[in-house]
Amino acid sequence: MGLIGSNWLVVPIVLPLATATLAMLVGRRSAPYLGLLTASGILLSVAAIGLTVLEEGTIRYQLGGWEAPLGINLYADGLAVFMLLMTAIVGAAVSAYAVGYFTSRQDESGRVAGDSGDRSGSFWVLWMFLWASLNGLFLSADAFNLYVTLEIMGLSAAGLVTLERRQSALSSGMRYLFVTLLGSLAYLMGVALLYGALGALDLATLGELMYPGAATWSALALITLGMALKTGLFPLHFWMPAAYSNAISPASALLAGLVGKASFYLLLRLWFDVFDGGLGPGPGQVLGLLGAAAIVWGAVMAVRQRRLKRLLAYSSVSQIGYLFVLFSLATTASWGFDAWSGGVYHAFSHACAKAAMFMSAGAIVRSVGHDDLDRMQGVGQQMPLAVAGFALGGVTLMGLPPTGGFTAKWLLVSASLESGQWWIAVVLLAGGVLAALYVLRFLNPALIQVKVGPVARPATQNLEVTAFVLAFGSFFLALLSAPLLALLRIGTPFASVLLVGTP
Amino acid sequence: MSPVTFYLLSSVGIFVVCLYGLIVHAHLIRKILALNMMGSAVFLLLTGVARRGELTDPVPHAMVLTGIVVAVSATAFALAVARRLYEECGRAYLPEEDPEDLSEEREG
Amino acid sequence: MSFAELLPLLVILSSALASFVIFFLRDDRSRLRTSIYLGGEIVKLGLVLVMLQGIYVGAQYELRVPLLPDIDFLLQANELAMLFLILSAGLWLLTTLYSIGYLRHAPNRARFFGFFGLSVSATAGIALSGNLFTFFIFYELLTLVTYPLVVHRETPAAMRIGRQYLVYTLGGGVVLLAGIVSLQLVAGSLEFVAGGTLTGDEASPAILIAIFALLIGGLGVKNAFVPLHSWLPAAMIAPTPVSALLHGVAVVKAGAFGIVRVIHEIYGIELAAELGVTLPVAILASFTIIYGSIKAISQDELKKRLAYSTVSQVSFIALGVSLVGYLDTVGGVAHLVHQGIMKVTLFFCAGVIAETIGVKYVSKMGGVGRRMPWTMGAFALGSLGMIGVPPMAGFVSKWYLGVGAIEAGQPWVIAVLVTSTVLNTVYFLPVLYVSFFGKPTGEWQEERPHTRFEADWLLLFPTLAVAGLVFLIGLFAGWELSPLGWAELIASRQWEGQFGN
Amino acid sequence: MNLEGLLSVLWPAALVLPLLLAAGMTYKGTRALSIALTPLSPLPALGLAVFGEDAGVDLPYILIGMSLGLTDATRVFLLFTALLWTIAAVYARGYMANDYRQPRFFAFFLITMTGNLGLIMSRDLASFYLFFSLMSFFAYGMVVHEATEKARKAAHVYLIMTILAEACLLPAVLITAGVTGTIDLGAVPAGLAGSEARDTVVLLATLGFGVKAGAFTLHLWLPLAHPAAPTPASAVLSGTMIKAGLLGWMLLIPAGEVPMPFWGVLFMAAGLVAAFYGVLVGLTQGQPKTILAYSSISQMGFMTAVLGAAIAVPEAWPVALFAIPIYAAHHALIKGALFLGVGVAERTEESRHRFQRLLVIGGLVLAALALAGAPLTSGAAAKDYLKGITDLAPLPWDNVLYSGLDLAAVGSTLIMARFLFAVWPPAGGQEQRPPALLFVPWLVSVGGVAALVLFLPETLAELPGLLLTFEALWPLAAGVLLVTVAWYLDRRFGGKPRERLVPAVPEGDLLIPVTRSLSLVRRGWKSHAAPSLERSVKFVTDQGEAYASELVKIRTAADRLESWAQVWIVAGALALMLVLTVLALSVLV
Repeated sequence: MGLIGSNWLVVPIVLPLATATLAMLVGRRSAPYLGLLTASGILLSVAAIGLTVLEEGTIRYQLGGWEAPLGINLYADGLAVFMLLMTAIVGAAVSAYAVGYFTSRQDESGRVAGDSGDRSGSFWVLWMFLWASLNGLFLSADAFNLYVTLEIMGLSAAGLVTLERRQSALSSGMRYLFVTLLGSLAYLMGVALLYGALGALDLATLGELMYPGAATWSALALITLGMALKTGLFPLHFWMPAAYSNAISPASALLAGLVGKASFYLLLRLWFDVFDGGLGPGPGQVLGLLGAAAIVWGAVMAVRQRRLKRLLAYSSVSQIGYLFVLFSLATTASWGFDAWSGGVYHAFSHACAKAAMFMSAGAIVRSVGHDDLDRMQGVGQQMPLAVAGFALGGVTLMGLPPTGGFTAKWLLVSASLESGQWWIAVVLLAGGVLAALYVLRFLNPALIQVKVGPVARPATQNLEVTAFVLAFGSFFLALLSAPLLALLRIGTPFASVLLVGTP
Repeated sequence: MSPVTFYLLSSVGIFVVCLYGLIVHAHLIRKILALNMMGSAVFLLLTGVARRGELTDPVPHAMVLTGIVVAVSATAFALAVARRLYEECGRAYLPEEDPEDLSEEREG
Repeated sequence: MSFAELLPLLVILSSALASFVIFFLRDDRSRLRTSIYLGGEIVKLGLVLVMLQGIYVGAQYELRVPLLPDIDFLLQANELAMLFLILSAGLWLLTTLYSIGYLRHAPNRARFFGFFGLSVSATAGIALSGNLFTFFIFYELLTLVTYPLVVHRETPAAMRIGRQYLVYTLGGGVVLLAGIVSLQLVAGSLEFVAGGTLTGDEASPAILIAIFALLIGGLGVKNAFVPLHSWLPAAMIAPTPVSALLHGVAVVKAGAFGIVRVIHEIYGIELAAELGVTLPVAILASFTIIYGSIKAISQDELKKRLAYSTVSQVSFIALGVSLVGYLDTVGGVAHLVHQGIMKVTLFFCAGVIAETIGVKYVSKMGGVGRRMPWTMGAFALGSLGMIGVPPMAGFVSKWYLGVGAIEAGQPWVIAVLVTSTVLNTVYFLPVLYVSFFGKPTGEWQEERPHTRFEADWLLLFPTLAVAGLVFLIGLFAGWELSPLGWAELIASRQWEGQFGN
Repeated sequence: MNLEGLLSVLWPAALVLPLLLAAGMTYKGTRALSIALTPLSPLPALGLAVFGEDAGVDLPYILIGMSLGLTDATRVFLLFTALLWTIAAVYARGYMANDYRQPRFFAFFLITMTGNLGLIMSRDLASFYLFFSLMSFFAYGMVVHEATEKARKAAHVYLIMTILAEACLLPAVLITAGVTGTIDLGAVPAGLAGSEARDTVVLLATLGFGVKAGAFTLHLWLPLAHPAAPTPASAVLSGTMIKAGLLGWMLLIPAGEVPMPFWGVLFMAAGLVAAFYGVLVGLTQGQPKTILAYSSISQMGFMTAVLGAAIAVPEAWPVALFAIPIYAAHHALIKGALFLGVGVAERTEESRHRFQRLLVIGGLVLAALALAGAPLTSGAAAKDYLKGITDLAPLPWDNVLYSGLDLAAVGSTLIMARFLFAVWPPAGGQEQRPPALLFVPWLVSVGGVAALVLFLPETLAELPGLLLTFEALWPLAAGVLLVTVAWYLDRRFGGKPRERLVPAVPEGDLLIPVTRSLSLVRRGWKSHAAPSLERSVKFVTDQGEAYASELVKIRTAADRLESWAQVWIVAGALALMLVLTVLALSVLV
């Protein structure tokens, strides 16, 4: 079992890579089917990995049998599986969405685009590369492999943004590319410093050898900078609204749902596995503070937007804040695991919800031909499913039960109160109300009835259904808290806390 | 000053200077160049690190090699995008603001 | 899973599933929709009755599913839960019949009935919650599923009000959540336990008081404590069945019910009294009672007047349970049902009048009593009940509250009761006077053709049924299965020994 | 079925039957039958009053546990109340025969009656309050029935006063139940006597029941409402319902348990003032029904004053418990006969039937004499019973009461004379007879008045001694003398002294200054308080607007900040700051 079980680890990386290559060859006709097939394959393999991890604990797999430091090691613990699962679910949904998205002849601005088939082919290639890099990133057990997957991820993501041949898409894609390259380089610099200081790349080894010193401090700072840039932590989110809103909607969904989470995961992984909680309480406080600021600032800016997709982008700025709050909460104290798992849970539920919302937004934009919030009247009449999907996703952002956002918020608030940092709890809770405000910023005009709705545009039934299903599924994520939290316990850096903390 | 320290310092110097360049130069090619140079700075550091012990450490070399591959492909991609941007809007600069952000004009 | 475990879940799901199916039916398939919906309702009512009988003879219904570390999703039926449950399930049936008549030709009926059923499910969940965590889940769900009903008309004004509604209720939810999380950290348990979960040793009194303030502050939004009440009159923009069942009963009661739970089954009346937190609640409730009544006087729009009356009346529940006495607790809990039925009656009447002859303002109600004597008769019963005229239901609550207040040594409450009675008279009697003795101000705006009855029978009959209930549950309050009798059962079984006597 | 079984059904039936008939008014098909049966509806209660001594029934499932029953005192109350309602019901059928609003009137009539009977029969606080408010509120429908401007105004005042009364009664009842821990009316006075809340309850009860009983200063509604209602309603309003207030006092005030000199004196003083005030104002009135209403105020003053003595001195309580019901019964029947007589006389005016006219005049005179306490009438005995208490009253008050009652009897004579002048049916006219449905019940009531003496709790042998006393005679004689003198003077000077001496007091007397001062307050509010309030509201809203514009400024500033952060240099600087901060903190902390 062990052999078969650990071999599963390769599948989520190799399978999309193979598909990407194949997709380049087969062309745009069959690429969607390949994509769907891959998606189901990945879902299956992730499920298998998940079950194995649940049963047997963490898995380590040496590619080709080479041991660290020379060989490439894959490592799956609860956190990695959790992220894989998130990626698989969102990825599968986006794949299904993309099939519908590219069969329609018109692009979002309503013009007939001659190259839409072309874009479809590129989309599948880029997306499969992206998926492979994401899975690789979650499973990598050494710092340099992480860099490689990070770069592949950044490049394919930037590619997805620039798929659209509009000036706005190109320029925001360009900007995104610079940012992501800069982030990767900062990360590589950090890794170089670490290697210089500790002489290892394997994460577990690095964690064991870690000592505070000039090199490790600098490495921490650089890696933090790189990941903060790539995740779009306030105030370094300057590239985000443009990139998210100008990309085509499936790409937006992937960027907002998954890519941001991957860089966050990387930071999380290094912070607690390697840097032992940020080498002291100070840096964590900075990130927590910025996270809290992001929650408020992002939400305020989201309310101020006039365009649907920009609103969603700023909402991501705000929601990312929730993730970073955990850095100031997760310490070795008894609430550490609560904070850590709360943040991770938030990543999961936000990924599903935000992807669903971008997908809904895409369907709406495609149907009405614009994403001007002030002209959304009658959309609710015309596209009830899309609006419902958006609303359900919005509920997750508000953090209401029974969405996953609620579990996350509960855990984070609980941790922040327990640690005595009640001001974080205030921000977290206020963020929920602010989220309601920006969700309503769309729903309010959209639900207003008009005598004659916007002229009927291409059928977007499939897009709406996909978005709705994802939103509806993620709506009940809180009900899965018990098994998912059990999964997260496997191999968590807070194992010691758990033994003491919970009965 | 040991050679390692020298490499380290010069690498950091190059990294910072190029970072400055990336930020202040508007022209896309300059930005791409700056990024490339930053990459080189990191490679410099890695090669320096490899010389730290008695024996030359092969791992950083492998990393540099991989890094160069990545840098090459990233540069190629960046150049392609820059070229397409130039074709689409006739300039090789990034607008400081998202053009669709605050524009009053609306599609319709 | 045994039947006893499953039953609470089934009670919640029976309405939820029916509603869910309805979402996917086309709007014009009204016969199928109605049969599914009514089927769900009858199943639910049947289950509730089975459960009621079981509880009466002492059976246990409990469903426990672990959800978060140390926190379970817990559904638990007990006497108090049944009181709220039977109220919501019973009134739901009547309100549904009424809604069918009310929305006969309106668009978006599938959505309306769907969310309506979900709201009732959420209310059932609130009733059956066995701990604050579960309570909160359903509490927030109720907020969510009532939002589409508030904005059902989909006009810009409705949307604006919907936004206000959501911000208020979510804001309250946030505060409540803060309170619940803190409580979990302090006490380690959120379960509703007769006599209170807390012993008072968990933390310093200051912290316990702060948590109490958070909990009551959060619940106070839905309970419409002044100054957190302004969403309620605004929400009257919703269709009348919504105003009647949800804003007259379910939503505000969710807050009131939560307050009952917190005071009696989280803190326990003794600890609460010891901490000195009950008096502020009582004062807040009293202030709300009087303020709401005063505001009601100046409202010309009938539904607004009723809304402010709700603001005022709901706080009697909080007042009753915060007075630390046996009798006023009974009165407060009984008022939970009494106020619900009375308010539904009044809203139904307002709806019938508005639908049949297009009259929405008190000043234009001259002659309505002659045109629609049955409806106005029902309105008279409801409003006399609100005033507290015996033998209507409202009198019984006021009696228990007043006598209990004296027994508990809080004579000032009598002044509140009397002031409220006078103010209620001032804002209800003119309505009756104008409609029975006033002259019509002109042609009715949009009169529906006069059928065999004075209004659509689907509107009229439920109205008369609830009006009859207002009278009967007051008249037969002494019967042991009346709301009052049940409230006494609750107080004696669940909270026995908490009171000094 | 034996008598007991029959009785136990009769108790609830006495209350349910009229309600059923009232419900019958709502449906066309049963309307006629219900109206026809209305006169029968008080009969069960009447039967209970006659046969139902010491019996009772408990209905624990009603309200808070209803308990019905009778004591000696309430039995008398029930007796005359049921009787008068029966008579009024028959009369009303005739009176209302041509009124299309008949069903509505009878519905209110029946429910009010239920309240009136029920409050006498109830033996627990809650039911008492229930029936009392039932009666109070539904009487509104009878007062307003004519729907004239006058009736509306009267009903309006009535309603406001009733609400105020309820506002006093509700707390009184609640506090009583709270402090005594019981709702049994038999146990309430004892429980209340020793409690701290006694004075509060007494105060509230005084005010609350005082409105119904027409106590001085609380009587504002009475001279308006009693005349405004249709005649049968006036009869029961003035005859029986007014006594409900009295009964309330007797039940709730713990007289006979502890001496309460303060309250006793208050009652005595207020009663005497009312006795004279009613007469004085009544004399100035022209409408016969208004005169009767003022007479009622005056007569209630008698009873109030005597009750006051019993409140002050517990020893007087048993006597009062005996005397007051009898006086109440006496007054109720007479007032009923007088009011109904007004209606009969109105319709007899233009009749040529001499006999009938004589009969009407005779009956009215008889009733008037009885009210004035003339010898050989029940009035003489009733007043004698009342005087029996005065001996027991505390010191200065025994004499004051004694002579007060006599003087007031003079007043009664005067006001009855005034009434007779007002109502005197003119001779001659057309051929028209009052319908039998008016005439017969009135005759019965007059007969009742005459026969009342026979039912006094005395043996026949003692009656003459009781009824033929000088004490009974002299006030009457004095009154008649005064009337004659006044009449002579009036004739002599052609009515001028009357115009000059007798000020025209408007109906509702004290109500006028009260409403004036209220409107003054309102005007003051409108001219002074309201503008300043508006100003302050405007100030607040202005502040709000200023705040809002500030908010807009902040918002645009936020927008600018956000776009500024998108500039590369700024972003770079921010990134650098982040690195440095993390570095610094990881080093330092």
